[in-house]
Amino acid sequence: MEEITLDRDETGEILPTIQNFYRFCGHGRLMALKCIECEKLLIPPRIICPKCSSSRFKWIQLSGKAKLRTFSFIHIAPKQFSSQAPYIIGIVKLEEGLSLSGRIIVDKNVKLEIGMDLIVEFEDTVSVGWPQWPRYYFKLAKVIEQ
Amino acid sequence: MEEITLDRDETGEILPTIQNFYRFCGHGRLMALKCIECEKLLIPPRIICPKCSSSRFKWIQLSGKAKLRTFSFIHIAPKQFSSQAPYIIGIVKLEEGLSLSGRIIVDKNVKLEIGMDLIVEFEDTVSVGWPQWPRYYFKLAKVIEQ
Amino acid sequence: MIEKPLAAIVSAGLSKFGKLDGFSAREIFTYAAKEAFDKCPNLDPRKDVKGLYLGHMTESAEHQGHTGPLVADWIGLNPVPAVRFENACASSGVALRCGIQAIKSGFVDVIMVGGVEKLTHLATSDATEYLALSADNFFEQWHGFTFPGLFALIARAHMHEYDTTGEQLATIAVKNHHNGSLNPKAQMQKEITLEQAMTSRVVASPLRLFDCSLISDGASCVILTKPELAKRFSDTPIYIQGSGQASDTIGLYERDDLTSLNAVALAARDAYEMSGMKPKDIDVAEVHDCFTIAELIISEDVGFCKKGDGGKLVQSGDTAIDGNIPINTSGGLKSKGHPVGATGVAQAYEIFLQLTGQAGARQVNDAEIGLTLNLGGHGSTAVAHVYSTTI
Amino acid sequence: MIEKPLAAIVSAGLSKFGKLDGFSAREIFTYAAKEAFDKCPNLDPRKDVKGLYLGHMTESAEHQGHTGPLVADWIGLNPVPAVRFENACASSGVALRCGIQAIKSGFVDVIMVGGVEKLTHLATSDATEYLALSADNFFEQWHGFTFPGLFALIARAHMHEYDTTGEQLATIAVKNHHNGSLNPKAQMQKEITLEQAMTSRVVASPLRLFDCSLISDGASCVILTKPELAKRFSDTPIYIQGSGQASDTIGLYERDDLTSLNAVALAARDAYEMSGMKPKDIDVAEVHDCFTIAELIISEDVGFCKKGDGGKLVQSGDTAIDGNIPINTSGGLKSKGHPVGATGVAQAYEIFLQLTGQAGARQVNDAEIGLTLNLGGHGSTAVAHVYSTTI
Ligand SMILES: [Zn+2]
Ligand SMILES: [Zn+2]
Repeated sequence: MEEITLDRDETGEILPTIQNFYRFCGHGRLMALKCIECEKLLIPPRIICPKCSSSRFKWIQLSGKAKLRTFSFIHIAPKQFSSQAPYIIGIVKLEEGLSLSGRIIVDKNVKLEIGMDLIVEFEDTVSVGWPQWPRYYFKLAKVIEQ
Repeated sequence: MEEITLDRDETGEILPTIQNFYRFCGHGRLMALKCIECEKLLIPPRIICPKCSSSRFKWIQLSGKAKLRTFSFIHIAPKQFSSQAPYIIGIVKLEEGLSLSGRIIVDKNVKLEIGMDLIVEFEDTVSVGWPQWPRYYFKLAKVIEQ
Repeated sequence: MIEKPLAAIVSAGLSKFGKLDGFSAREIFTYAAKEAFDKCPNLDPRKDVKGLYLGHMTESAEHQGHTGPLVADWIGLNPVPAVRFENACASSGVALRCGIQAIKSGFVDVIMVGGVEKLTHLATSDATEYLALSADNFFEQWHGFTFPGLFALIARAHMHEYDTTGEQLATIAVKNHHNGSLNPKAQMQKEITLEQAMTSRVVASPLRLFDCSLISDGASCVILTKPELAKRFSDTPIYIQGSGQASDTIGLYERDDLTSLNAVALAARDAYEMSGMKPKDIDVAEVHDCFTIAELIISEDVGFCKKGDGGKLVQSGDTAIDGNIPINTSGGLKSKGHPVGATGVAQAYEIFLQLTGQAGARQVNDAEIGLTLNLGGHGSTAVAHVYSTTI
Repeated sequence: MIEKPLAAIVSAGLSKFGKLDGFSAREIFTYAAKEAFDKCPNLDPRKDVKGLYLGHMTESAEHQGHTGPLVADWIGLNPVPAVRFENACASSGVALRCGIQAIKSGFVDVIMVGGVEKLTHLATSDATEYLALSADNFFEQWHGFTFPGLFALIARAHMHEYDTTGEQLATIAVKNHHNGSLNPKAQMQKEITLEQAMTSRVVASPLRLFDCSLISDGASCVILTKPELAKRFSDTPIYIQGSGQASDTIGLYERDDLTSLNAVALAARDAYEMSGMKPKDIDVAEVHDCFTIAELIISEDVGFCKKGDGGKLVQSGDTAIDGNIPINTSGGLKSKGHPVGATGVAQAYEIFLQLTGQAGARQVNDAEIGLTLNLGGHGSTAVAHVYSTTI
C-alpha cells in the first residue's frame, strides 16, 4: 500500500477528520468512517458518532459505485468557478447506502437521469494548503467500463 | 463653485450620506452636517440627528484645522495596506469640536506629540466605485504654512 | 407551558427594497427605524427601547461585521445592548425569536428587532459567492454548489417524486409578481406572464431566472414589547402567539428525503402547538420564496396542503390574495426583494400591515391570524411565528 | 425585578487552544462539546439539550457562515434550534447572555452555549484584516486602522492622561504568561520576563508584540439549565447571578474620553446590580486582555481600582493568583489564546473551574464569586456576568 501522509493522534490512530478524508481522495481513495461501537458508516467523517456518541472509528474504503439522486446544470457560478460554467452538480447514493454531493462530469451528449449508475473519480490536482483539497467527482459507470 | 456630483433626494436636497461626505472629500472639502433643529454638528453624517431625531440638515464646510488627540505607528497592517507600513493613524479634534480618525502624514524626522496642530488634506485619487472613496488625511499645520 | 401571548408588536418599519445606490447598510436601516419610530408617537426611542437584535448575513458584502452596535449607534440607540444574528437568510427570523426570549425573560420591556443587507453593489458572481457561504464549504461550496443549484437539486427531486412541473413553479412567480405590483416598497412592481417566467434563462436547471428571488438592499424592523405594555404604545398591537425554530443538516446530501424540508415541518409544528392554532386557522402567510420551489415545498410542510400537492395548491388560486390561504401578499422575496438579513422581519412587517388593516391594495379581508416561515440556507434553519390581532 | 439566579452552569468544555492544524472549526468545537458531555454523565445530550447558541466571529476565515446549525449537526444535536451570534470578540459572551434569556423565558430547560474560531491557517495580514472587520469600515478600516492600532490609540491616551507606562503594560503580560504556564490548555505555556516583553518588536506603537493576544484556534462551551434543574445534572453547579451588556460607538473617534471604555462600565454596573454584588465581592475575574491596555482599563472600569490606577494595581501584585483580586488566572487571551468567537465562553469555563475547585495549579483559594468581562471590538460591545457557588 502506498504511503499517505495523514493526521494521526498521539497513539498513531488516523484522526477522523475532513482533512484526512480529502487526503485519501488525493490518493484516489473514497473512504468512510465506520463506528466500532454501533457500525454506523459516516461520510463526511465526524469526531463523535451521531448515533452512539462513540469516538472509536476505523476507516474503510468504499467501492465508489453510486446512483444519481438529483442533479442540476449550474449556469451562474461564483467567481472561482465562473470559467467552468455551465457545469453539473449532483447528489449521489453510494453503494454502501451513504449519500454524497459532488460534481457530475459527463459528455455533452449524455442525457442525465435520476437513478443512473455512476462511479467516483478524483481530480489530478495537488493540494495547495488547508483547506484547498483535491476533489472527488462522479462520472458515468458504463463509460468507465468501455 | 465647482460642480460636484452628489446624491440628492426627490426634492433636490443633498442626502446626508457617507457617500456624499466622501464625494465632498474628492473635491477637497471636509464637510459636516448641521442639524437645522438643534444645531448639532455631525461627522460622519447620519440620517437622523442623534440628539433631537430631526432629519433636516444642512452641509457646512469645516476649516480643516485640528489638534492631535492620539496616534500610533502601524507596523503590522492588513494586506491592502502592508506595502505602506509603517504608517501613522490618529484621532484628531477639529476646530469645530468634532473628532475624526484618519491617517497622519508627516516627515520621518518629526516627533509627533498629542496636542500638535494639524490640517486636513485630501488624497489625489479617483473613486473606483462604491465604497472605494477618496480619503482625507492630516498633516502638520506649520509645514503647510511655510 | 409558556404563558401567551409571547410578545406584542407595536410598530414596524421597512425601507424601500431594491438597488439603493449611495446608501450603506447602516443608513438603509435608519430609514426602516425611522418609519417604526414615526408610526409610534407614544414611544420615546432613546428612553424606551432597551436593545437591538439585528439579523445581518454577510460581513463580506460591505467588509463590515459587528453590525449590532454599529446600527444601534446610527439610529441613536447607543448604549443599549445590540446583537448581530447570522443564520443565513433566516438571520432576522432568528433575531425575532431571540427578541421574544429577551422580552419573555424579563430582561427588557421594549426591544427593536430587525435586519439589514446591502448587496446590489456587488458583481453577481461575488453576491453568489457570499450567499453560498451559508452552505457547507467543504462538501458543497468547494464543489461549486450555489444556492440556486442547491434548490435546483431539491426541485428536480420534487418533480421526479410528485410530477411537479415547471409551469407550477412559474405560477408561483406570476402570483408573487402580481402581489408585488401592489406593494409600493417592492423592488419589482410589475406583473409577469407565465410565458415570460417559463422562457426566462436557466440559472441552475430546472430553475430559471424567474424562479429565483432578487438580489436586494433593504432593512426591516419591528418594536416588540410585553403584551401588558402594548396598549401604552399602540391601539392596534398584534400579538405573537407561537414561535418555532429547528435545524437540519448543513449538507443537503445528508438528507434521506430531498422533497421535504424537515426543519420547516418541525418549526411550524412547534409554532402551531405553542399558539394553539392549526394550518386551517391561518388567514395570511408570508413564507420564504427564495426560489419558487421553496414556497411550493413550504406550503406543503407547514400543512396548507398534503405532501406533493404544493403545485396544485398554487394553480387552484387558493394562495392568491383573495384565496383561502393567501401566501406572500407582499410579493415575497421573489418580487418584493430579498435583502437576506432583513427578510425574516420583513415577513413580520407584512403580517403586521395585514393584521392591522394597513396593507392597502393587497389587503386580505378580515385577516386575524398570520404565519411567517423564514428559511436559512437550504433549510438548515427554519423559523416559524404565529401572530394574532387579539390577545 | 428578575428572579435569581438567572441560570445554572452544570458542565463546561474547552478544546486545546493554539494552532490546531488539520482541524476545522466544527471539529474543534466537537472536542469542547465532548468534554462537556463526558463530564456530565446524567445529561443525555440528544434528549436533554434543546438548543445551541454559538459565538463565531468571522465567516471569512473558513469561508463558512451559518455555523449555528453546522456545529449543532456536527455534535449530534440536529434538529434543535441553533443560532450564530457575531459581536466581534464578544460573540460568545453575547451568546451566553442570550442563552440565559432562552432559559429564563421558559423556551428551553437546557441549552448549550459556546463559541469557536479557526484562524491559524491564515496569513497574519489576512487575520489582521478579518479581525478588523469589526471596526468601522468607512472611517477606520478604510484608513488602515487595525485592532492593535485602535488599542494603541487608547493606550497612548491613557499614558498621556495617567502616566501609565510600558512597564506596567508589560507587567500584565508577565503575570498572564505565568498563569498560562499553569494551564495545560493554554496556547503558550511558558513564562516571560519583563525585559522580553518590553523589548519585543513594536506592532502598533506604543504596543509591542507581548502586549497583544495571540491568533488562535479553539472552542468553548457550557451547559446552561434552569436553577431548579441544576442538581439533576451536577452536584456542584455554579449559578449566574447577574448579566450586563452595553454598546458604545462603532467609531473610536466619536468618544469624548479615550481612556475609559464606557460599555464596560455600564455592563459591569448592570451585572453587579442584578447580582447584588460589588467589585470587592469578586474572588476571581476573567477580563478581556486582547491587549494589555484592555486588561488595565477594564480593571479600572469594573471597579477593581480607581480610574487611572490600573497600572499600579497590577504592579502591586493584587491581580496575581494569590492576590486580592486575581485576574485572568487562565492566562487570559494573552497566553491561553484568543480564538475570538470562543473567548467569552472560555472566560466562563475558567470561572466554572475556579468556582468548582477544578483549576489545579492555578486554583484560587476559596473562590466563591466570579466575574467575566468580554469585550467586542474596541469596546463597542461589552458583556459582564457574575457567578456564584451558592444559589
Ligand atoms: Zn456509533
Ligand atoms: Zn438635532
